Amino acid sequence: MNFIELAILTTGFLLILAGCYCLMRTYHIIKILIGIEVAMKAVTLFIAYAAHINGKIGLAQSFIITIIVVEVVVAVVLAGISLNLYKKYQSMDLRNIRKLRG
Amino acid sequence: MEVIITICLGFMLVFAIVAVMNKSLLKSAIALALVSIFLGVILYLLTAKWAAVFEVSVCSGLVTVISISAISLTHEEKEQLQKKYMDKRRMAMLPYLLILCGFLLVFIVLTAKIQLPYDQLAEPSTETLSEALWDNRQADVWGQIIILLTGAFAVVTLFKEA
Amino acid sequence: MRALQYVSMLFVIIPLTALIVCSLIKRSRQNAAFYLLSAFAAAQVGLALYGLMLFNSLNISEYSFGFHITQAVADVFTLKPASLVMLLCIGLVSFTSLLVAYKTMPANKKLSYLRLLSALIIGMNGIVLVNDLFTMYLFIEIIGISSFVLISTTKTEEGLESAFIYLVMSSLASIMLLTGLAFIFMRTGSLKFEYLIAINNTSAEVSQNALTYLSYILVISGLLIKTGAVPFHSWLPDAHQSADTSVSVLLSGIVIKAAGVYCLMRVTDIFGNLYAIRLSLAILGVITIAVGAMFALHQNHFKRILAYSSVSQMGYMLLGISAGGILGFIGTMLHIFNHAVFKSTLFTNAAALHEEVHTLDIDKLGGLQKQMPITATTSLIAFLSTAGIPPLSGFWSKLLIIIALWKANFIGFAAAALVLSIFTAAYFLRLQMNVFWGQTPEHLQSIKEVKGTIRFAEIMLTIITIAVGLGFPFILLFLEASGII
Amino acid sequence: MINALFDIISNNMLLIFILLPAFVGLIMLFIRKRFAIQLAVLLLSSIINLIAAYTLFASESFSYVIPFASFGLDIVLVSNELSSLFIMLVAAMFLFVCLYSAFYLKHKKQFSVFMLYMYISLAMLNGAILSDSLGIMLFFWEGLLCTLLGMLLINNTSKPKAAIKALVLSGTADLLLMLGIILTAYQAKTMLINEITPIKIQGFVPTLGFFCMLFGAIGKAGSMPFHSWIPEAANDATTPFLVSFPGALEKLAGFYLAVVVTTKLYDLRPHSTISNIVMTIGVLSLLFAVSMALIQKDMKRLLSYHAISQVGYMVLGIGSGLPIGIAGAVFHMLNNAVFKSCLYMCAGSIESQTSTTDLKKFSGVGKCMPITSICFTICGLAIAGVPPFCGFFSKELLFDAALESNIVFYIGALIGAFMTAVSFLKMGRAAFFGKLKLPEEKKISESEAGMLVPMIALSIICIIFGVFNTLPLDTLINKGLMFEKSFSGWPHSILLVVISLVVLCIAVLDHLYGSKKSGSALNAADHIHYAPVLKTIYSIAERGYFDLYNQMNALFNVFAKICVMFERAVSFTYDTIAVNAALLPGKVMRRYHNGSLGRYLFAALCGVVIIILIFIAVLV
Repeated sequence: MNFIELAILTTGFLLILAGCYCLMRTYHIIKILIGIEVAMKAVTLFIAYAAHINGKIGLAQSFIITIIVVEVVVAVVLAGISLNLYKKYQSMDLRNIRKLRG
Repeated sequence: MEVIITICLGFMLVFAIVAVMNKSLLKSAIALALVSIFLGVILYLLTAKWAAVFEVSVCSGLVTVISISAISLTHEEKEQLQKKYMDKRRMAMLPYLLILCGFLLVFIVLTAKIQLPYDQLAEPSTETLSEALWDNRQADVWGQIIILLTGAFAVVTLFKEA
Repeated sequence: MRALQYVSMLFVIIPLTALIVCSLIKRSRQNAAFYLLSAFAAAQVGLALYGLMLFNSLNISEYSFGFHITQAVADVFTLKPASLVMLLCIGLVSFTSLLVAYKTMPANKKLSYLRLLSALIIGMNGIVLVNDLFTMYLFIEIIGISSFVLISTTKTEEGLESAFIYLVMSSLASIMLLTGLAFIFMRTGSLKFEYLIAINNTSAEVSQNALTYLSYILVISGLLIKTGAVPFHSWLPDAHQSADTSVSVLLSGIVIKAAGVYCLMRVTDIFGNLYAIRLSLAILGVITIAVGAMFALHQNHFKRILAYSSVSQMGYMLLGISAGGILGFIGTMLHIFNHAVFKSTLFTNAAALHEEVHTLDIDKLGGLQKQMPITATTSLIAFLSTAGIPPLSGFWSKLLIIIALWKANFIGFAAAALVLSIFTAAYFLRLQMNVFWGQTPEHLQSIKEVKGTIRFAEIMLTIITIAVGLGFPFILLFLEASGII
Repeated sequence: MINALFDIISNNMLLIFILLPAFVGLIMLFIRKRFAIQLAVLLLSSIINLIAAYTLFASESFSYVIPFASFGLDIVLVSNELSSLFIMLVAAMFLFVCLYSAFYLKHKKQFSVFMLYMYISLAMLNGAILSDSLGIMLFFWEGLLCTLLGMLLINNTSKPKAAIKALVLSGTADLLLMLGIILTAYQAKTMLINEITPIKIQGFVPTLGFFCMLFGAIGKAGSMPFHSWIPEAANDATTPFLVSFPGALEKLAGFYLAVVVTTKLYDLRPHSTISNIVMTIGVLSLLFAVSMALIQKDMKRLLSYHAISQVGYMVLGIGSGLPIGIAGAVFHMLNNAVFKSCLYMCAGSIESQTSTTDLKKFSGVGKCMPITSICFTICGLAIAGVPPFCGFFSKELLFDAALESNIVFYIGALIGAFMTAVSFLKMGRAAFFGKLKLPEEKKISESEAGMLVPMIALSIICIIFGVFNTLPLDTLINKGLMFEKSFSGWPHSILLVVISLVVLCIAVLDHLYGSKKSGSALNAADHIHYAPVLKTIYSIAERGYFDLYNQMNALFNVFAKICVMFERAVSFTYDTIAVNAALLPGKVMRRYHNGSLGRYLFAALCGVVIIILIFIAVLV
């Protein structure tokens, strides 16, 4: 494995780690969106580099564009849900939003 | 080229940490946009030019707009914010964790001699984006249209008053 | 062949038409859209049955098709007998959900419900028809997004919270899935099913790469989140409990299976039925059965018990997949169908209780056997079927799964599956006793049996449960003839 | 034309036993409020069933295969000597119990539903007996469980305690059976009973398989420790249910399987350890149930404990592994089906008149209900083992077998016989003889003829099977079990007969002494009591010194108390320990689900780690 491969692999996994860590530790709803986005960047990076290795760049671009579209829609839905939650609770704190237990 | 990619990767990581750890949500959102932009640069260098355009415009643009508008619509008192969420404190371990995991990963990869899984199975193709998307991946186009429509319904449903 | 072409295209066109009609129709006309969508769902059931018969007479194992606008367009969908079974379940459960929603959905939410339901049906139809891993991911996302919004349609606090948890969990699933796909794509340069199967069959030794295995693990974990297997299940009970009952019917009846179990089945097949994958699915399957049932024993909310029961039943499907082979495949498919039927029945009962008694807390219910005989009886039959008591349909699929496990040399797992079915009986007995048997409290004396579409749905599904159980030999023979076995 | 029709019928004959009852059951559901038609359909179908069963018994053995799915799940129905024998016994018993139930439930609301369940049970029973494949047998077996649950639930949904207990216990027994079938099929490499050569019981797997199958079988028949729903059902369920299920049909089904297990599937050697264990279970079950019966005050409950205790005798016989023991067990099973259902019928007959079966609330109805009391006397004598009634002969065979195995079992069986006799003397005298006492002031008379006919018929059978015991033993049982030696006629060992008779006499004396002491039944012995010399002795005796009866009584009381404690312990295990053990993990895990998103994500990541570990374990 050459240097650039190693760099991309490591950075990608560290980005995913950072994203998941953010999801697990934060109490703020919008921070969750940011965590998801950070991890998704790593995924995009992986796919682009995969295509760079095997030469299917056209295919990879169609994948990436689709992923971006999905990301945007997920972001919109998340924003919508969090706005509704804010209306109910007057707060963006996840610690308040724990009605479902057991 | 490799140098520029490496530098961009470094910036991505740094801004990702900023985005995750910063106590101000606004700065977080902007750092996220910067991560996207550096990713766009890398995509451009990897000859995925259309993907780079989308990444820069949609991800660093539209998603930032969405998150910032969500932040501004739901704003809370600033001092309260830091006290309440303690993001910086709760995330303080992150840089050390990342450094540790980074070394661990490099160590494992180098000692176990892990290769990227590439078997020379696929022949390099000259298939362009439009051919790939429109001819061979018609189902993806259907899917994108539907997912956008679903997103539109979601907006109608979720943002409608009462 | 021509007939099959039209039938297969209709599976895409019908829900698409529904989506367009629902997005254009006026609010004052929403009942018309309701009837149209019900007709479409019923038509899908009919078409799936007709398709099975066509496969039977044509004697082929699969049929690829696409919408050839120009000559260059490739076939992007593949119809198989197994996907027809799934399409049948989708049609049936959607029809039930519509029947329930007709009563339970508030009038001002009906239109959104219809729109999102048609998007959901497209997603599910797509997922069983696609022949490419990436397209599969895309349709999983469609299912996911429409489900989040459907759960939060009623905008209760619980609904929003559970939709949020579901969204975050399935984002994690997407991240895992896509990372896995990226490495598979890196290796093969294509994500088409047939191509991947061919590669895994011809070059087994090249796949001895840590990252390839990692990619398999990530893809499977992502799909397990969608399935709701323990310990990936945390979102499932919340979502099932707090959604409107018509949405719970969909989620429990079909969504977790289309987006989870069915995809896992395809993916395991594509990855060459590795022993490691099968073993991990088997272990998680047993854990899922046990933990799901133990959680279910402690719940006090009618729908939450059903949700944990779904978790527990997913374990059986995972065991069926892990058994592999034709027997495990049939067992899993049949269990998917049976579970779709009896879990829809139970959720329909929940809707009936909610309509009449306005509470689903089982401590506040009791002794409703006399007041609601149809609901009580259908619930009892569905429960017996879930517990796997013959001659109801649930028995056969469980039996097949256990035999398959036995033949696959997973003897310990077979025994565990058998023993753990006691728990199923335990929590359902508790439910049945607390809700329907026993003394009727004072305030419930005046309760009446539910009427209209919900009653119709209960009876229809119960008849299917009994009929499938009794006619099982013929179904198996028919499946054998149509080339699934 | 007629020949062709006949061919079709005889070719598909075995299906008739399954389809006809199921069909008739559905018909019964739709005839309402026309008792004449209901009765006609009922009689016609049971008699057709009986005739068909007799034809089967008289003809050669043959099999019938319905091709099914290809995983060894073909429906294979076999009529051989054993299965046709049991089919016939079931058909005969069904005729009687159905007739009785029809009259008992006449004009009641639950008639049609009850009959539906009865007929479906018959279909399932026939299917279970006829099927040659263990898997298919299990299917019918579980179907029987469903109808059992249904019958216990009829118009009693507000207090379904017995139903749930039955479901749990029978379900556990069936689970054991399922496990046993899997283990058996694993060893024999086939599911077909006829293809299995008896497996030697050596090593862990065969032993486990044998015990699982045997427990599954006798659990269905209501043996210990799967018994406790039967007394519960005596309180909750209708009498026709008791007559037909614990009384007759379930015993037949369970014992058919027990015979198959011990003779066809496994090679149970006489005098082996396994045989001794099984016999011990039999004796314990017998002693336990009979001493519980001794202290019961309700007729139906008392009979229910006897229903359990008689299973102990049968297990004793089966477990001996000797031909004489197995023949005796099957004979006793047959006898038991006859006299136990007749006794239940008598209890039901009294209940229909006095609307109670509690012995504290009524007594001395014998004068008003002479036929019932005669039937009860005959069957009571039969169950107590008085010659020349049928129970005597079967018990002698069992005693023979027990003595040949080990004298301890023989003594246990004798004690059981003694207590049976005592409890029946008590019940019979208290219920039928003596002064008339009723819970409320009304005139009672004999029950209607329809209920009496089956009772009389069964009592006559009791006598016939005793006096002409070649008929059941040689013609039926020896043909069915294919034994060459004949066990019919007067018992060959006079010594054993004398011992049994002595035991019976002691029982009678004990009873007389006891009833005199308590003064409840007879006061004729008062003058002896107050005679000048004896008075002192009695007064000492009354204080309880050197009183054998008192000592014995105390001993029995202690034993009965131990049994009660054991019963409580069993219930406690079922109701508390098992439940709490099952509930505890859930209680702990519930705390994890507290709405914290981070925790959920962490759990999911742990799941990924688990999968990675499994992969590493497999691949490295």
